[in-house]
Amino acid sequence: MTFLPKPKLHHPALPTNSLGFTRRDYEGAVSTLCAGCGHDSISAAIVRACFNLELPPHRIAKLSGIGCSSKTPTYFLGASHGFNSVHGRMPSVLTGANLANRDLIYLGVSGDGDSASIGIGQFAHVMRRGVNMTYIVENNGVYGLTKGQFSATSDKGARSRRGVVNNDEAIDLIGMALQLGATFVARSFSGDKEQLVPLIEAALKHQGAAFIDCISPCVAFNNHEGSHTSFDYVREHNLAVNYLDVITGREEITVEYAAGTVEMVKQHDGSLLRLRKLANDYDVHDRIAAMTYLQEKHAAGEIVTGLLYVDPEPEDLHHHMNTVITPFNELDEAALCPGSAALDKLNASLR
Amino acid sequence: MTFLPKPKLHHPALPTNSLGFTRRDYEGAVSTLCAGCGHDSISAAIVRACFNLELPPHRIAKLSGIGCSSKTPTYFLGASHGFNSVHGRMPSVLTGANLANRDLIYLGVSGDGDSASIGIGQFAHVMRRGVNMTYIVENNGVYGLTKGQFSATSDKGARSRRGVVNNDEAIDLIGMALQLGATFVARSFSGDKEQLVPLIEAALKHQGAAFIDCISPCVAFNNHEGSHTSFDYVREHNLAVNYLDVITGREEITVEYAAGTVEMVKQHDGSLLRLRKLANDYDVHDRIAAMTYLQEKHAAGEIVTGLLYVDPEPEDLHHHMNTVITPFNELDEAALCPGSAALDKLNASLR
Amino acid sequence: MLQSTERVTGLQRVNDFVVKFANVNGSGSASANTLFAKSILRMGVPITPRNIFPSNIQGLPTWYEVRVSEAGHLGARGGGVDLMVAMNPQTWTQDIASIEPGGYLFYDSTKPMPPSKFRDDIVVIGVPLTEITNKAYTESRQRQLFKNIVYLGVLSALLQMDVAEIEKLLGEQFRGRDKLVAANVQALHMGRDYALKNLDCPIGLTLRRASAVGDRIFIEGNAAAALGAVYGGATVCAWYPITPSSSLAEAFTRYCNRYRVDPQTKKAKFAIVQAEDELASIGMVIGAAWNGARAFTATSGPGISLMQEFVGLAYFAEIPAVIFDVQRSGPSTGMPTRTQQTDILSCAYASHGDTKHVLLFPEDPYECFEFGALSFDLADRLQTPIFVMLDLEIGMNERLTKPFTWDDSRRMDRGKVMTAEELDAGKDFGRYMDVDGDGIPYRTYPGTHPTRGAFFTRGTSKDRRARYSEEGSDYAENMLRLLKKFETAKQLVPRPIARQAKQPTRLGAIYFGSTSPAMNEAEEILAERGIHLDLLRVRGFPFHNDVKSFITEHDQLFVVEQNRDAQLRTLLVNELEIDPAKLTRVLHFDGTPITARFISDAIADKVDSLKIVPFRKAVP
Amino acid sequence: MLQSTERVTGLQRVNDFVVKFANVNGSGSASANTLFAKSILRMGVPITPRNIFPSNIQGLPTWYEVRVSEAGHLGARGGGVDLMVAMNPQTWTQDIASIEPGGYLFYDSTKPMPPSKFRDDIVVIGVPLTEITNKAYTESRQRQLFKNIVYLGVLSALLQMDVAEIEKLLGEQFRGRDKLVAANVQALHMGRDYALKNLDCPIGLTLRRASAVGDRIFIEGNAAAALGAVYGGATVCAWYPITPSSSLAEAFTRYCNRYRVDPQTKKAKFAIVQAEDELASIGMVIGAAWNGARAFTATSGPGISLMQEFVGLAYFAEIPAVIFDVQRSGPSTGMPTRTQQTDILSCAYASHGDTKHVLLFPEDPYECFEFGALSFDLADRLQTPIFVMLDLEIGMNERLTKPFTWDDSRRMDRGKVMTAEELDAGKDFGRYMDVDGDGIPYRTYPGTHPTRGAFFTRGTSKDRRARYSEEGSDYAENMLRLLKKFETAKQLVPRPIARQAKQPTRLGAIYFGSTSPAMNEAEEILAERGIHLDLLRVRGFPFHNDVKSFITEHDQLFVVEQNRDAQLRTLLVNELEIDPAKLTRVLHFDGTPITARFISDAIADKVDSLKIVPFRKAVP
Ligand SMILES: Cc1ncc(C[n+]2csc(CCOP(=O)(O)OP(=O)(O)O)c2C)c(N)n1
Ligand SMILES: Cc1ncc(C[n+]2csc(CCOP(=O)(O)OP(=O)(O)O)c2C)c(N)n1
Ligand code: SF4
Ligand code: SF4
Ligand SMILES: [Mg+2]
Ligand SMILES: [Mg+2]
Repeated sequence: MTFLPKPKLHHPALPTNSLGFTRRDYEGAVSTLCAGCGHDSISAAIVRACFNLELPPHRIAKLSGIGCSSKTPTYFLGASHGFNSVHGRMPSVLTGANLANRDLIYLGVSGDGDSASIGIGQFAHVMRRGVNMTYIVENNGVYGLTKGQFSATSDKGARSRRGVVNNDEAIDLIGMALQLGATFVARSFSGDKEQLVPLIEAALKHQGAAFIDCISPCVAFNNHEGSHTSFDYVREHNLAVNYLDVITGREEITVEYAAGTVEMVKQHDGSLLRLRKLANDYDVHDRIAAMTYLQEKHAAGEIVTGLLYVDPEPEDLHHHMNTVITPFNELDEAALCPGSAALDKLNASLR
Repeated sequence: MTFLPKPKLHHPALPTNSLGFTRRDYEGAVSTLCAGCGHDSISAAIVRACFNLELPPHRIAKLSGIGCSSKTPTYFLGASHGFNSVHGRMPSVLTGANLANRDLIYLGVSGDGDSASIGIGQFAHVMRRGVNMTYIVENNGVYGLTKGQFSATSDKGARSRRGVVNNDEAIDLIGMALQLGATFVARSFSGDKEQLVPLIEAALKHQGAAFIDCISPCVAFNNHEGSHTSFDYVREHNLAVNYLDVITGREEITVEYAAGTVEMVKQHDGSLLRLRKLANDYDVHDRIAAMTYLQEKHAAGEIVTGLLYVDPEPEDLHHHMNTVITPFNELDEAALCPGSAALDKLNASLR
Repeated sequence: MLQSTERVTGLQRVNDFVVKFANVNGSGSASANTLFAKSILRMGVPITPRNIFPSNIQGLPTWYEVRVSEAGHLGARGGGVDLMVAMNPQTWTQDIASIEPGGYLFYDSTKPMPPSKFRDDIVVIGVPLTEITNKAYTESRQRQLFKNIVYLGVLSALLQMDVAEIEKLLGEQFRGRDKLVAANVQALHMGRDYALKNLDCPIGLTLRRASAVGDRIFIEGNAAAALGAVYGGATVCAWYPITPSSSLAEAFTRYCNRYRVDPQTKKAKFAIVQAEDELASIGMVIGAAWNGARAFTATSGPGISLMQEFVGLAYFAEIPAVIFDVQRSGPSTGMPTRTQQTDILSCAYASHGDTKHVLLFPEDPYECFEFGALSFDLADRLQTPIFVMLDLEIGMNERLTKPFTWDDSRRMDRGKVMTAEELDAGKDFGRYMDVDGDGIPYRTYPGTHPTRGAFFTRGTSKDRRARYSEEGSDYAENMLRLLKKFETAKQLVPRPIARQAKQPTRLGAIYFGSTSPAMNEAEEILAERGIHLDLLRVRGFPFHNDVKSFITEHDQLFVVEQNRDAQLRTLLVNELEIDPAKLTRVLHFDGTPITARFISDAIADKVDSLKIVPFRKAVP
Repeated sequence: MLQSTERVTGLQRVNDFVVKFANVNGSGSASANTLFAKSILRMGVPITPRNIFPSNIQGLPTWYEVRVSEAGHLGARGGGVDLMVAMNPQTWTQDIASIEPGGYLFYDSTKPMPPSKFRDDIVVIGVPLTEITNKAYTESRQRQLFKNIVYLGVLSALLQMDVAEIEKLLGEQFRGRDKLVAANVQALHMGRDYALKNLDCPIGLTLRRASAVGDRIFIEGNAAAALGAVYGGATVCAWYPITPSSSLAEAFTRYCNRYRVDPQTKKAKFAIVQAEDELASIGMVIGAAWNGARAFTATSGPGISLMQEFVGLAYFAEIPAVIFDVQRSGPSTGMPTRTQQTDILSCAYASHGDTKHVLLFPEDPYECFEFGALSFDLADRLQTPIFVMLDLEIGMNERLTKPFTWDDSRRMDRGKVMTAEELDAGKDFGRYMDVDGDGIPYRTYPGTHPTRGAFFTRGTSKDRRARYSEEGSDYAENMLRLLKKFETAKQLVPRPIARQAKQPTRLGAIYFGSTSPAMNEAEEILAERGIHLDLLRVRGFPFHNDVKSFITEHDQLFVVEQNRDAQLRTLLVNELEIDPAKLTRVLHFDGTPITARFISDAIADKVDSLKIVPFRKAVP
């Protein structure tokens, strides 16, 4: 199937930002994800954040791995270059891109399988290098694109649609990022625009390694719980043929809750998430405290959301390497080639 | 070069354990590491621990990746099967081996490059799976075998022999292991037999994922500091030819210090390590507290040593999978093959 | 009523036509379509279904093509479809275009389409499916679900299907869920009754009970291969999800839960690990095999790429490992839901350095089962990785195939494993010594003996007793022994299968794997056109000597493959020292399954061109 | 005194012999040995040194072999050594054994060896080195260090070397460290004086000033390649340490610090990342190249295996990437410190799926520099990965080579990059369209234009405008265009270099890379034996048409390679459609560098055997 970007009719009504762009100019091709997929909500939040920040779309480079989540860069920022790389290795591609041109804004989009399973190694190293980027994991706790296997962020003890039980410790990417030296670490929920959009804006402005773990319910494969008390033809049908034959689109799940409070979020399958939004007086500058807090709440069965830690003066990879301000891809022979004279001198020293 | 295991002359003098083995029976081929390499001290400690525990050498399987550290399994337990696999991927090989025969004792030996750089992904996943093993990282903060490049455990700001500076956050494998659910987590120093041997014994007895991060000074490549105030022909010589031309063996570094105290250890290059040995009243059963303590001491420039955390009732991978007690490699056709009758029934169901 | 822009007399065919369903992914059509296919089988008429699906979960177009062929042709026929069941407005235009002249279009006429939307050379059948279901059901999800059954009911009338068979199948499929059975049967008749009342049934395409199916079974290759692994004694499966191989590991899980749980203790005689990636899955397989368990992984192209280093280690350390490669279009992430035979080279010569690996090429689910089990004996016997080369076409489509058979007296061949007894008896053990002259050394399992037979496993840098050595002579000696072992493998892999043309010919064709049914049909078509071909189906690599002699016995051969670079031909030329001029490429590589029409046309063309062009140049 | 078990008249040779040093790793011998080699060069006599070292850091045996050849033969000679400097008791026996009859043995006679330890057909020279140094120095580390300089002093007398040259070199090596210079000069003369006093100097092997070196320079291939990358405009280097490639990335670091730091701002016009592994290093290279920087990685076999998936992505997404593969013995972890040409296939067909990649084969440091720079132009022009195939032999040994040259008017060829201006001018942009008919599409750098020229990069599943597509026709069209692009590459890679035999012949030899010097010498040896060979040195893949014609013009060709499986021959047969019977394998694969003697003997044998065996079978 070939998908053309949807025509961008410039609604006179639509508000424009100072660059003269409407929100439409930050959108991409029509999404081919399941109706109600949390990932689409995140794409929408990215569109909004970029619009609000008045970023020139073409100055953003969007990179991803492989997965439903990694497909999303096609569905936002149509005027930006995008790179759908290989599974679990987006961080290295983004690092290289960042080195080649320090002037663009780098947005990495990945999934929990892409980043926590196959990709945990590159995830760890891109964080410790302090690459200037916004790295978003669209975390649904499953492998969506390959039909519902566990990812490394799936809860221990969880049961998949196929009845398989997960016995491995769940990886909390937030804890990892904090330990590995990321300078901006946050968590949010796909349906919480009020919280997510500002976080993405802040991450995009952060001049270092910014990581957002965004919980994003999967319509198709998170619905294994016996949530429907009444007899449901569709569920029974799917169970009987023992594969996902009918997937009915759902409403995206949205939440709104105040800072410092805990919200119970019902997922499509009826399962509950206990989201705790950080209080306003939470100290975002203490890395160790953040880790402890995170662990304690986790032990209490709560998922902390909000900005957990930020270093106001991050140093990025270019800073460490003390590179020239001109993007490498603009340097010419004069700047790069030592020339024949230097070569003759070198030859002489090799005799 | 071909190396034959050194002849095991049974000194009548040598004490034997209840199995009738002397310590010699737990040794391996002659080490080809640099004289004074911390790794050799660790090999000696392994030999001692196995002797003390009276383990039948052939019931131990030793696996490693690639590196000087990963070479060491040749130098201990000559009567055990060993597997020098590929760089950074020993954990997966060990996991598979463990599944095939739950009755053997699995000892994984690796380096900081092998486990924290290329291998951090497999390291993370083997810990979260709770594979029943003793996993020792011989941590020297460099790539020994490839001549002194940084590993992911090198301190930020460190300067290599080639004058390259490390700008990446150091990975603390202990912190990782704690976060990833390892059920036995300890750190020690190659030269501290009093501490190391009992730790290895405890790890070998632990019926889950046991991890020991063992600091192990590298004679050859840790000597970049301007430690020698007096003029040193050899150092000057090496600097001048700008590669490691002369490596002079050193004495292994040994330390002895009391629980609850801090010891300054001078490395071959004169650089200092601040080792803090856990106090006897330290609570080894609180994972979160352990992480916090570790982080705080690290912030204070101290390296905590000792047993940081242990789960007295670990559940290992076989437990999770509820596998039969017979090792898989002993199951025969009768146990494994459903036979023709079952097949006919199946055929019938497929028409 | 039969609605049509012009008077068209539709195709008249009995038990020999192609029906294609155009649906939307995740709309519930899959099981309805399977019912359609299976019920025809129950009528004794062979069919072959094919899923054409996107790399997506819900909402994108998906097709289900069913070839009905009493003659028993199981390959894709090629050309247009005879009956298009167009349930997806998104793809309307291309679906209409794909109908054979005189073919039939069946669509949901709730909102009737304007004549302009049709073709004047097809027969159009409209049924207001939405209207019908909306009347019958209130809940939207039920409407979506049962609509599929309703159109199945309509088809049963149009094609004169035995509705009793469909009802029986519904009963089997939803056994124990009577409420669901009843509801489905009701929906089925809703459609059937509507058709019988409002359309003149049957149309020109009809089904007639036959007995052409015999005792054959209907199953996917992936499931068959998984079953083979169960029968072959595999205990450890380490895998990483990837289309189109995931269903192999998942089927292994199902079968193990059925056959491998100890009835008393309820404990598992298997371990299945979903690894973190393919480097880990192959690593686990190697570790388990090194330790004496039968282990395998299932993957596809990208996984094969990631496994290269470990495969080189296994080759050199001589560790039995079984790898099921369910091939898809490559390279890179490729087209995950398209079929190809495109990993031949990357498997045969997997890893840097000098390596050669054993490959098996099953043609259908039956051989997937057979080779699935055999691969573990070969791996143990040869102490080397064995690649079982499936592809999406065999792996993920249900296929009519011979019933599986098993000889209960068969024993696992664990190969040359030295036991504690033999060691005690003083048998000399050197891990990499060629004691028997077949290039295959002896191994010991870890933990075998307190003082003897232990060795240290390394990639290389070792001597015949597995001691550390960097001596050139040790290295070269070992490399040559490995070649000898590969020579031994020739006799152990499944022999090729030859099929003589009806009359003597100097032309031959070589093919393998999922190309089989299309090739067989093409051979018949070509024979009718007066082009006679001897056929050779390659089933294993290294090539058995029969392959070489078959090539020598013919003047010109066509190598039929589903890839761009003629990868099998490369192996033939390189390993058998064949003059490439003798081997003409016939290549199909757009990701769709190769068809009889494609092969016969391609070969016919080349036969003509060969007449004029000197052999040396006779390559596309 | 010359001590010897019997009266032996030693070999008499001037400027033409082989000296071998047997040392212990990390004992400080390396720089002494280099001084020995360089000072001979300074005398105008060509030499070629070779390190034979273990995969270990300290304490294991290591050898340094120096071939002195005024005639200019730079390949390994093969056979025994003429003078053995035996400084390592560990390897005494094998060192003694490796001396040519009539050859010389020089050892530390502090504890004199019993006659039984020698051979009666060699000349033994004993010098109490330890005694001498222990007398002169107190500190053990100094004793160890200067012992090497002392034996160098002895050699200077024995071989009649110009000691002034050695002193000059010491001055250069330790410039600014006068104390060190003085100490070394002193040690040098300690040994020299001892020899002049106690031994009758010179021995039969002597050096005489000549002018056979010319303006050639002395450098390692890895350093030369790194310099090429600097001149080629590479700004991003992502690597992972692995022997024997590490010194390439490390040399790049040194040269960048010298040539690429902005004098004003002190800021770096380069970024070098030591990645966490090879998957990451190639990923970074691809990301950087996608974004318009010139990027490369350096690795060896195991890294090549790990990069397979990413290389497939780069092939399909058409991203310029340069990969220096410094080959070592494989597969698996292989023998890291041994040389081979054994990654040809795994690079040429890297990745699963249908792929073909461009390879360059430098023969020496000069071409390492030249191809090192060229590779970046090729990568940008062809928008595909370029493999520069070095090996340990060229990469890690200092080699006499033509001085590097650079044309300052030369400009980087950035290939087809569409600019903002062109886009504004309304030039139609479609990422994968074949506008110029050469199979090479246009690309844009990210961030080029506010509204035009942006595209989404994918492995596959795309159409010519880089839009998502799973259409078979789009896939096939793209695959065929990539083949066309590969066809274009033939004209761009370095042409092969042919060398005519002194008399017309129907025999030819094809070789590449580090085999060069040995092949050239072998050709002379064979000519003397009456076997005349035309030579063709392949320098790039895909093969230029000249390669095909060279093969067609000869009846029988020898393909000389340093691997077991005749990997280049496989490419020749497969890509040029050559009858394998025409190509006879000459294979050397024990990890040591191939020698003139090996090649000439192998070819001579085969020429004989060819006479009796019909061509079709003429393969080992
Ligand atoms: C090397 C490789 N292995 C496996 C796959 C198959 N694969 C594609 S996406 C995916 C998992 C995606 O999960 P996640 O990252 O969580 O994304 P989601 O679909 O859940 O958003 C896998 C295993 C692949 N494309 N490449
Ligand atoms: C795939 C691969 N890449 C690179 C190498 C080269 N290599 C061998 S050992 C090593 C690093 C070893 O460092 P560490 O694990 O810390 O061991 P140490 O030598 O310091 O004990 C590297 C990079 C390799 N063998 N395989
Ligand atoms: S499968 Fe799950 S993750 Fe993928 S698109 Fe559907 S809802 Fe989203
Ligand atoms: S290089 Fe370092 S790590 Fe390796 S053997 Fe020597 S001292 Fe030990
Ligand atoms: Mg996911
Ligand atoms: Mg290390």
